[in-house]
Amino acid sequence: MDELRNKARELLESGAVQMVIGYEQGTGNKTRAVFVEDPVQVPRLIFDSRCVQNLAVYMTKAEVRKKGKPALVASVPVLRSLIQLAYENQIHDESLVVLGVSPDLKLIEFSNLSEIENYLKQYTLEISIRDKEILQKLENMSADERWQYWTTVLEPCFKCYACRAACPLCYCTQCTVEDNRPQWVPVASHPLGNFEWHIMRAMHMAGRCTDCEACANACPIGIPLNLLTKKIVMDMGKSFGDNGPSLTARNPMSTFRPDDKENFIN
Amino acid sequence: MAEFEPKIVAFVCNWCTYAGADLTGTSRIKYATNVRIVRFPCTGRIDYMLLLKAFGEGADGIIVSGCHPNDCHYTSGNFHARRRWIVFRSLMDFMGIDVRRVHFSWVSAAEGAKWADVVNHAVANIRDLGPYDSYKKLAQNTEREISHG
Amino acid sequence: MALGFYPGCSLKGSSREYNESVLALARAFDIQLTEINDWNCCGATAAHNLNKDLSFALPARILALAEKQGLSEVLVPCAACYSRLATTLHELKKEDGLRTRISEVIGLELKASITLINVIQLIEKYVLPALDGRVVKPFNHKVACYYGCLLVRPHGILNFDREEEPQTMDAVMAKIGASPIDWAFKTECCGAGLSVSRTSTVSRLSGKIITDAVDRGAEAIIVACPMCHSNLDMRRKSINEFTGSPSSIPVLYITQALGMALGIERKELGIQRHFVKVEI
Amino acid sequence: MARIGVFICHCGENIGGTVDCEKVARTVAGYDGVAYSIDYKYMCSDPGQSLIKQAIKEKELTGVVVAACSPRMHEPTFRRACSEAGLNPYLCEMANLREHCSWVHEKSDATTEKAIDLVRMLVEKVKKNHALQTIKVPVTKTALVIGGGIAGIQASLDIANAGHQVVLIDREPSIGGHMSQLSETFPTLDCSQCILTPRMVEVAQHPNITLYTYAELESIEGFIGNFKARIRKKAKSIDEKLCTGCGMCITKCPNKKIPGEFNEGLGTRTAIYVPFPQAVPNKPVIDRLNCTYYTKGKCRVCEKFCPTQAIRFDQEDEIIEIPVGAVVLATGFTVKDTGFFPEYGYGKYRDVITGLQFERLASASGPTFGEIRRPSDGKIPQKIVFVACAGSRDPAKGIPYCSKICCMYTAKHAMLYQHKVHDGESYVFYMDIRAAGKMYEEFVRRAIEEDGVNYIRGRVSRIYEKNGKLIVKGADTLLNAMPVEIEADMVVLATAGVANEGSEELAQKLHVSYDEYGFFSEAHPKLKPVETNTAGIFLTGACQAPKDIPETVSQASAAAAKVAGLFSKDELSREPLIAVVNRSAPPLYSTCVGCFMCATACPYQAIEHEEIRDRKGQLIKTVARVNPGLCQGCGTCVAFCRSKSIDMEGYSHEQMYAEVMALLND
Repeated sequence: MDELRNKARELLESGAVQMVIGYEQGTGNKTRAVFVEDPVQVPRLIFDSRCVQNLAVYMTKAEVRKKGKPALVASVPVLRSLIQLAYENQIHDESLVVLGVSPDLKLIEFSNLSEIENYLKQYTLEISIRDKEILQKLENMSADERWQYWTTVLEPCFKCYACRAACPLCYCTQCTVEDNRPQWVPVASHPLGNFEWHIMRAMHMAGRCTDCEACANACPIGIPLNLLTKKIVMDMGKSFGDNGPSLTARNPMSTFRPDDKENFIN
Repeated sequence: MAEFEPKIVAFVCNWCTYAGADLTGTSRIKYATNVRIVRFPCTGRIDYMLLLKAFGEGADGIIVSGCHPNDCHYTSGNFHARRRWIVFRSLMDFMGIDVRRVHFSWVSAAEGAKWADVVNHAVANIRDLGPYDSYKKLAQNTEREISHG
Repeated sequence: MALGFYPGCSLKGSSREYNESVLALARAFDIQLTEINDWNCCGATAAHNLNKDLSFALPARILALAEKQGLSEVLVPCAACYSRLATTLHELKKEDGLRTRISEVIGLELKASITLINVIQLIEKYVLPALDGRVVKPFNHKVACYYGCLLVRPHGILNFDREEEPQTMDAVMAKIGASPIDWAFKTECCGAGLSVSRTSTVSRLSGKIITDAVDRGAEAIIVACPMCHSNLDMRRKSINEFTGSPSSIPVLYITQALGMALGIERKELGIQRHFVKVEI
Repeated sequence: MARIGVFICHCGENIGGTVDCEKVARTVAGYDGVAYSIDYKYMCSDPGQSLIKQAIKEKELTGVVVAACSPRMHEPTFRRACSEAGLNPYLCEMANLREHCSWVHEKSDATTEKAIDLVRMLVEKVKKNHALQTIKVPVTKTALVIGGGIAGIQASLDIANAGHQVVLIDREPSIGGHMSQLSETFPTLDCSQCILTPRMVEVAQHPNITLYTYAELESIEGFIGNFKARIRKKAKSIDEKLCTGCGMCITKCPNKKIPGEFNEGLGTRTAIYVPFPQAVPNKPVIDRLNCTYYTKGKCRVCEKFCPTQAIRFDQEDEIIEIPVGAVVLATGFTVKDTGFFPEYGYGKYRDVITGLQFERLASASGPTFGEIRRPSDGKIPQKIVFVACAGSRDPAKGIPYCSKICCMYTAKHAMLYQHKVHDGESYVFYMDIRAAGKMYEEFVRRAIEEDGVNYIRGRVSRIYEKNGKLIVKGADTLLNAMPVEIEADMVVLATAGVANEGSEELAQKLHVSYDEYGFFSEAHPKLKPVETNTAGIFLTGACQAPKDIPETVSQASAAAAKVAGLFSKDELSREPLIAVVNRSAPPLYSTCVGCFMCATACPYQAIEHEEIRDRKGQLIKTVARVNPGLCQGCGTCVAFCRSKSIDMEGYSHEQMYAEVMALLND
């Protein structure tokens, strides 16, 4: 904690960064993002197991960018997102200073993104056993049961797009749902539209999702929509050996192997 | 009451399957009338959103077909498509969409007879499955989008 | 170091000296060889021409027994047995259907998980690494290493050494002070398949092998196969009659040559059993 | 408001017999946006076409749907008709009522219903069409020919004679390639160099050809009509302008024992050398790996004796950059050496040689001045064995394919041997004799019947040396596999023709595809034999697959014709049906977020980075741009782009969407 604050202060005072993006105590037992621009505000910074929001999302926000170079408090899931963003040309070494926080809450300093990439090698992206079981349970259902499940689960969605806003990788300046030539996805939140939105979102995450769960955490009505992306992450691993973000090569959906296996094309 | 006639949309590539279907014609091989072909330059161009749209608009079944691996006119469009289908099909299945209604195939420009088989097989199979009511129900009371006109 | 051991019929009969020298070598480098209980004929070389299933069933039973005994790596000194077992193992691994069928035929569970090694592999793997300082009587003779047909073929299955121009035996012999000659008959046929039915053919084929080895100045022929040995050694009389240029070049198993270099008693290596006196 | 004209063709009975065309016309007329709808017996006929043209003018149509045969058949016809009537051709679409409907269904309401659907789809699509202009790409009328063998020479001369500039590069010090090494050529037995060298000289003297020998392609970028090639001119260590090619340096060079490449190692050369007497250019280069000065730091004898002071020890490689419009790959092939064959002695027997080495022995300019003498002791072999298919057609140990030329040159070799060694005995081991070609079979028969070459159908299992003889063991499969053993003095292996070392790297530099053997792949095995999958890059000769001289030459001329065709216009126009990344007003500029994950989806490297800057040159954002010269219009990137920022002309999101909707909403 102190080492984090000290580092933050040092960075701000030295002018190395214009802002530190981290977590502070929120209302109730919640934590929330804080943007510290003035060294005296540094004490607001905290970090503990409750800090799950993926701060990498701010790296692509224009209003944050125009404030100058930030330092970002980043736990493993956030680090993954940063690497993916770097691969997608959204950030580079000069874009930010990373204040890494290890799972045992130690401060780790990284001088560049490839150091982060190396650090992450010990945490290769894989779906947790618990999640695997949940997915398995769904897969064991009959198609109709699954249909029932999803239509019921997605029915209450009212397209607030909090999931999109919370996802560091949903940074498109114009999302396909706002594209009306043609209107790919109905604007209104009716069953079909909801369904199409969530399928499309999952597909857009294919080979990119880092399973940070920000989307599900953000959903105001607790739709387990990260099950879809988890399913995809798992498929990506199974079908194409994808094992998470990389600075040089993670693009399973726009690359191929001539011997990709499939059992449904006649 | 007449037998159920499924509505089937076929998304095919221009160079192999579309040409193959032309050959079915020139060789006067007969097949079921239920299929309407939509012509794409390449399977690589086929957008999975269009499959959803087809179901949303009341299709009972879908055929997706293009060049055999290594035969792509654009060398690799079908390889990219194949990956897309692997992921998308698995996701559809995971969400309970009836993947038995989506028939994928490779049909080359020389396989006129195969095209007829693909269609007849799909039609028979989807006729057995009956109309895709569950999806139609989902689509009900969905106001029509402005951009059709 | 513990290994499974499948001697096969030759080593129990016509080639006892091979058996003896293998065991002697094993002792010298304390390698425990556990013989497979109740082992049966490998089916060489007739079975695979007569009945495919039988030709798989016989070796399969041996493999199954070895598995049952909990053996993972099995030494098969006889080249013919080795070839049959390896071929069977290869087919069983390739085809699950065959595995289950054969396992029914022999009435034994069959995982096809065994690793097989021949004598040369044994030497490379367990002897050479421990050889330093053990050679007391360098085998300083010109030798012709004769691999025969079964040791390196079919390459697709055994993938051991270079099928047309094998080198491993030569390398081993060089290690114990011998100078292997470059000759042309390393993998030519000795006529084993006809050693009973058409002895004249054996004499002709084996004759050429011996003549070339002798012409190129070899003082001994080194083998790793009972068939090769019995043809070149036991049938020497008729061979000599056939070639008309009698030769007394001895034929040694590589294990015997090694044993001699290590200073193991000649008797322990069964050298005295040869028809052609070993005077080196 | 769209004003679409629909024209339904009966195609005589072909459509009319099965589909109720009037009904289709009537129904379609009712759709909104359809201003005119009519059926007619033959739309492709002159009256049919003028019907369309007339309607376009009179009804002021904004789009046309012709419901007739397959667009793959008549789309060009009707699009031309439209443009003649002043309507942009890309506002015309075809509904396939024949191949996809009338020919595959019986006459029935269902069939007519389908016809109506098909037409409606296209009506809805064409509403979303917009006028397109064919893409014009400027063409640099210079061709880069890589490889100066007969293929490259022929291609260069043909292109140059068509009046275009050619840059010919060869990595060797001289052009000529393998053909210059050959003695006589089958089936006419005319001397290879006699027919080749005049061509080589012609290349050197041709005003339109720039020749760089001892040069290799460093890198290439760009696209059809607009490549930029960087060429490495390896240091020859001489000043070519001063050098007169007198050859003094060569005679004086003390380092004379270097095995010569041109003689396939059967002869020697000096460190400063010309590969062979008729070399073009006939000026020496210094082989730095073998030159005593470069290896030991002293000598410089050549420098002392050079009458024109042309030696340049300090010369360095030079990289030159040249714009070219087309590339012709003519890098040829090589043959496996005898070391590849364990059963034939791993190359340890000096008198077991390759066919190419035999060519040198048989050649008047060779190390033995055309006498067949064996390498080991220079004796004339009395018994010689030729082994065809050495490595070819041998999936187990060699190459699965047939090297194609061996049957013929082996027959030639045997023939030449018999002509030169009258009392000699020659044997040929073969699998099959493949002598398909003009006068080829006759040629082989002549070898067998007139020159008494012994052909044995069977393979050679082993060759070994025994008291000065090469024992060749094989089987005669025509005498039910009877073992054959020949005591030969010399053996010639017709070793497999294989791709050049490093052909893969070259292919990757040029983004052309290559097969599992390293040969370059043609764009279509039958219909595009000299094109590659990269527009503007052509191939010819044995770099595509082993082939003989006549075939190579005709392929070279074919490639040249393609290049000349490409160069015949100042601009090349291409179908505008390609992908485009959208552009919009500031501050957005484009919905593309520049993730460039589409780049790997493009088979043509057509996706470029475009930097959008403000007036001060400040970088605002980097977005994707599709290079219209490279894009072939597969649309893979379009379906991949998450934000739908890439769209495709002719198959746009709106068009495909409209088709699907039209199909289902009724």
